[in-house]
Amino acid sequence: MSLWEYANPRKFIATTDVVLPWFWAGTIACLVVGLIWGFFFTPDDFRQGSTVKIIYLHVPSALMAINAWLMMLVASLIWLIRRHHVSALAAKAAAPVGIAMTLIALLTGAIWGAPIWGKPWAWDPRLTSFLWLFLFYIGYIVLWQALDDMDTAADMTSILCLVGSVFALLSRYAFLFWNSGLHQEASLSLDKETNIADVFYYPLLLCIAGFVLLFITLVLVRTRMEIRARRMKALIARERMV
Amino acid sequence: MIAILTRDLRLAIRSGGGFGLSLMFFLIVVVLTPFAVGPEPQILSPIAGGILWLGAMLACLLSLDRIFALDYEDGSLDLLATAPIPMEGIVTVKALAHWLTTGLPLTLAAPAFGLLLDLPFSAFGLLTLSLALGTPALSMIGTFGAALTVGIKRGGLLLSLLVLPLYVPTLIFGAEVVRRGIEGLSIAPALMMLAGITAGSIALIPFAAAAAIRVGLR
Amino acid sequence: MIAILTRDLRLAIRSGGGFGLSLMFFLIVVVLTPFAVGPEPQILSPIAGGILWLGAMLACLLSLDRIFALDYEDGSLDLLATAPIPMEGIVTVKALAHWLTTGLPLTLAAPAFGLLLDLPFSAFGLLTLSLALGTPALSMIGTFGAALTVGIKRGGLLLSLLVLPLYVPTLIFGAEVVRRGIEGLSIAPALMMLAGITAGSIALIPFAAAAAIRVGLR
Amino acid sequence: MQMVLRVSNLTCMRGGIPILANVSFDLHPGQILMLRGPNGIGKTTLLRTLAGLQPLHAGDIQGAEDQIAYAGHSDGLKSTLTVQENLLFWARIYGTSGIQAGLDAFDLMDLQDRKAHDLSAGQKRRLGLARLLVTHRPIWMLDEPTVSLDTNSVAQFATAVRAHCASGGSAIMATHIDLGLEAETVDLTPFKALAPIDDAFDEAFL
Amino acid sequence: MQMVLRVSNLTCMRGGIPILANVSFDLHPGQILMLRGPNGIGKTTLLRTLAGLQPLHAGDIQGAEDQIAYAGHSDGLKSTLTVQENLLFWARIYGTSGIQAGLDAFDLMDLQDRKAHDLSAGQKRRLGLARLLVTHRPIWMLDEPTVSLDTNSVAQFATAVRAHCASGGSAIMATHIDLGLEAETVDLTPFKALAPIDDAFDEAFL
Amino acid sequence: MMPDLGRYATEVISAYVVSIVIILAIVALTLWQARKTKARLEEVEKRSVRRG
Ligand code: HEM
Ligand SMILES: Nc1ncnc2c1ncn2[C@@H]1O[C@H](COP(=O)(O)OP(=O)(O)OP(=O)(O)O)[C@@H](O)[C@H]1O
Ligand SMILES: Nc1ncnc2c1ncn2[C@@H]1O[C@H](COP(=O)(O)OP(=O)(O)OP(=O)(O)O)[C@@H](O)[C@H]1O
Ligand SMILES: [Mg+2]
Ligand SMILES: [Mg+2]
Repeated sequence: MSLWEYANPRKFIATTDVVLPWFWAGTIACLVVGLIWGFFFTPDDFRQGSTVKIIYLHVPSALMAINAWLMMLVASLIWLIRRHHVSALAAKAAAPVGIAMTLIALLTGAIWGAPIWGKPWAWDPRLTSFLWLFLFYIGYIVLWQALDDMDTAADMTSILCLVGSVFALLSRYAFLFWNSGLHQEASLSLDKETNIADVFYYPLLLCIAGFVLLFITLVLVRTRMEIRARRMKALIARERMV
Repeated sequence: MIAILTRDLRLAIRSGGGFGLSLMFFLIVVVLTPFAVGPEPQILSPIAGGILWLGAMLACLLSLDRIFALDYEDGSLDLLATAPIPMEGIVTVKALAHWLTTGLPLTLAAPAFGLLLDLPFSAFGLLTLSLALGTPALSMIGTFGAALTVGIKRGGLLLSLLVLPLYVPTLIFGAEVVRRGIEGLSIAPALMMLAGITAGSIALIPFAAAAAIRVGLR
Repeated sequence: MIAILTRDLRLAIRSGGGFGLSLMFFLIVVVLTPFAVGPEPQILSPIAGGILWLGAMLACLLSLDRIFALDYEDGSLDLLATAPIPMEGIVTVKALAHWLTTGLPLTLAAPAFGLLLDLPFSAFGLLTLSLALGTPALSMIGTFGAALTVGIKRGGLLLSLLVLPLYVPTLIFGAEVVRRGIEGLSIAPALMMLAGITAGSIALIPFAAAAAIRVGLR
Repeated sequence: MQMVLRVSNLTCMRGGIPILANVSFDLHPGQILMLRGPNGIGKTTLLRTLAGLQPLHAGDIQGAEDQIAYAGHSDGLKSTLTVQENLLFWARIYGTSGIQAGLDAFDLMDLQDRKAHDLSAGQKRRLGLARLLVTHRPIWMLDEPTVSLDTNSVAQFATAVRAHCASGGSAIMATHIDLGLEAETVDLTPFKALAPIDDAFDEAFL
Repeated sequence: MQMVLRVSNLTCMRGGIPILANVSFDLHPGQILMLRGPNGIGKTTLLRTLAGLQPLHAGDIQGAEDQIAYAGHSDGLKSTLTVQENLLFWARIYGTSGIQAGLDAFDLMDLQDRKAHDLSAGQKRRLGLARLLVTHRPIWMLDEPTVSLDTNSVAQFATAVRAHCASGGSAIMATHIDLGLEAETVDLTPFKALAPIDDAFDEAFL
Repeated sequence: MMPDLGRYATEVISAYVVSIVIILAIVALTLWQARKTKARLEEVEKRSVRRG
């Protein structure tokens, strides 16, 4: 029995029916425990004061914003090569979750930056990359919506995702070239992993796990939704033909 | 292939302007900028190179949606798709025609516009060089965006949305060449990147764009 | 009349985005500016107001060519012209629909974009006020331009060319309000002029635009 | 209810030159008029002039004001709107209510919620014709109305025209096909404008 | 010179659902095939699939590669180019020379220097058909070719098709009108796709 | 109960509030859309079974 069998929509729905409750439970457990731990039971940083608590939201969401993109890239490739509908729909399902993560990373970063850098926004390469990512997610989602035919939309968005990934790397390099940036300097005490004390580290790990689980859960739910929407569209179309 | 090129150029000229129009748009952006930000040279001078690059990009952008839209609407694209010419070739030629009617005139005219915006004299050569290297990438990437949105009515704005993030690296390196040139810093890396982006887009994007068109015609 | 308004809004939304897209374009111009001119706040801050006005204008401009073009191509405009509604009314409603999908969202979102460009805090209110007063004129004048180019294929660039000079006064007074506000000068005259331009275009342009369309349909 | 449409000595222009000259006819309520003539004789030009979409060069049209529903080569459909939305829009423009008659006459009930984009050529045309019923205008001006219609739909169309005329309306049609309607025929070939006729001020330009 | 075009068990899709199923036929050199069927049955879809503009869902098409000249609902004319320029463009695309045959067959000599924009509907269509002759492709696929043509032009068209077939070409046509051509007819009505047939990988969607 | 957040209280709390609001929003949106789609699909399926 190969992995590809899960590319069958029925099989996919049946399987996720079983595992989804566990994912929900894991997500809620990790997030609640991690965030409460981080917010209430960690000490302040000696330089940044209590703002360091934002890290439990900022870093996990930043990680997931990028990982969502990678997942969409892989799913798009699978669609283009093997043409499994579930794969294309999973890519579609991941985009809104990814954009939410990007938004959290940007907003928490901005809130963090206000006291530390003295202003909410600076044209730092890392921040700019995320703004770029945000724009790209929007273009991707709008392109999905602008095309009526599902297969056409899947093809177009997959091509966009592939080409966009190449340009994402290019842009990242371009931003570094263009502006040396604030992000690194301002966070010296945290940026080197060796400097992250265990008191910060464990709740952070838990939060990262929580965000990963949250992402997976939401993508599964949304993929199921897209599958159903796709089937509904097919049924309605068929109905009309008779 | 040459047939498509000559036809596109002829169409561009017939429908009032062709080469002239993108130039005009460029001129207008350049003229409006002092109205918007104020006419003082100490404000204009440092941003001149950037504004010129921005204007070139926008002039490019404004003309993108017509690369395929007209051919799609009147059915020519269907017919071209069944003609004995690879779609990759069609896409490349279309991008070339677009560059000839926008990028090339902009590049040639840029020094004159630099004058209007108080661009430091030392930067004129660099501006032309960077535009010459960079605008082919703009046309090529734009053609890809136009191919993605072929068949979407009112796709103009969506097209800009898709294409602009892809324009970012070209814009950064292009403007950087001019800025670093003015400040006397080394410009070789930025120039190399610009050339690399252009070469890469010309080599790879035709395949992506051709695939997109085939999908869009269904 | 309301039928036309709701239809246009619905069409704008159906074809992916509607309100969102012009906003996106605005955002992108704002985002690209630092890439072009450099990220230093001391460069950005003084030009922020002007760039925001320029961006609003260009976002407006990009969506103009679709005001009548689509209706012309599919024959709706012929049919509307024979319908029991005065052409002046049609033109006004089209301009209104355009403003609702571009000018209004831009006005509401401008402060957020001001943040990105280091606009001085004191100027946020004035920016919104000047955009609220000025963007209706942009839509109205743009509709006139669109009416003039109805029936011209690939009219997009030509349209920009015709309209941009007409946009200059609005742009000057709009940007002037913000700049004077920052410098603490009196803003009343510029505001008055802006309001005057808007009132004047709303009162007079429908007639000119309607005449242009009737000619264009021949 | 409807006045007589009276066309006298009409000269129509296209591209700056007269195409048809001295066309005269009357259209009475209940009457159907078929315009015939080879390709390029000027049928479309004449209909557009009557509908007020083109200025007339000479002659006189009486009784056309706000009486005409025009249907040209293109159907004026918005491809992203559904059949129902398209029709409702025109109903609201003409200040009429009820699109049911239009849907029924051209068998569009089943397609109501389909986007115009997803219709076949013939289905689109049927939708374009259904618009006529929605306008409640007495004079229909139709430019090749049965293009891409199958025989069944052509019959539906003929029925609709007959019903329209029976209730006091009238219709002018340009077509190359025999529709089996009891109609008067005007062949436009003799009206072809030959040379600049009038000795007007701008004769040098004609 | 031309191979047989062999279509076997073809299923065509539009908008993601199968429209026609199990269509099979052969087209031999010299043969004319008329596709018939009511509006919306799928004639356009079938022709586009054969021309390679749409992917096929199931079945097999042999001998179509680089053999087909397709003429759809729209003519692919550039309205700012003249008749001659339009034709020359297609001649160069297909690497053939001489547009004279096309101009002659559809009586376009007099219109040669007219812009496509300034043609009447029927003249435009004639220009669209003349393009077929310019391609020198053996299989013509025509979607309602005689729309807006007058009787004279229809006869010209029939002559052109006969000549094409006499010299070893073949043609498939979708039309609602009887053109007086000696042709085989395929009625598509029985091939209408009805129910989900296949139990394929992505069954849930069908 | 409440930890002492010092002079950055507004920042930290607003960061948590904003993030939690966005998380809840995307979760709610997802669940709502999923439920709506499921209900509509069931309705369509019932209809098509009835019609055969
Ligand atoms: C003093 C303020 C800030 C500190 C200490 C800080 C700290 C961090 C840390 C430790 C990471 C993880 C780094 C890594 O995995 O390599 C990170 C990632 C990130 N931060 Fe910040 N940040 C700050 C402000 C901001 C602001 C203001 C923004 C945006 C508006 C922002 C956006 C990001 C992004 C986008 C990432 C993810 C980058 C990646 O993982 O490659 N940060 N930040
Ligand atoms: N600019 C121009 N100069 C000269 N002749 C023109 C110009 N524009 C159009 N014409 C001619 O005017 C005539 C107008 O034709 P019109 O479209 O009214 O014909 P029609 O009777 O509707 O034909 P069809 O049956 O083909 O639709 C055509 O012969 C056309 O070639
Ligand atoms: N997205 C869609 N969903 C369901 N049905 C669709 C969709 N798009 C098209 N169709 C249907 O597919 C069929 C395809 O029609 P096609 O254009 O091939 O017909 P045709 O035989 O050429 O008709 P005509 O004679 O009117 O030109 C039509 O019945 C149309 O309504
Ligand atoms: Mg005609
Ligand atoms: Mg058809």
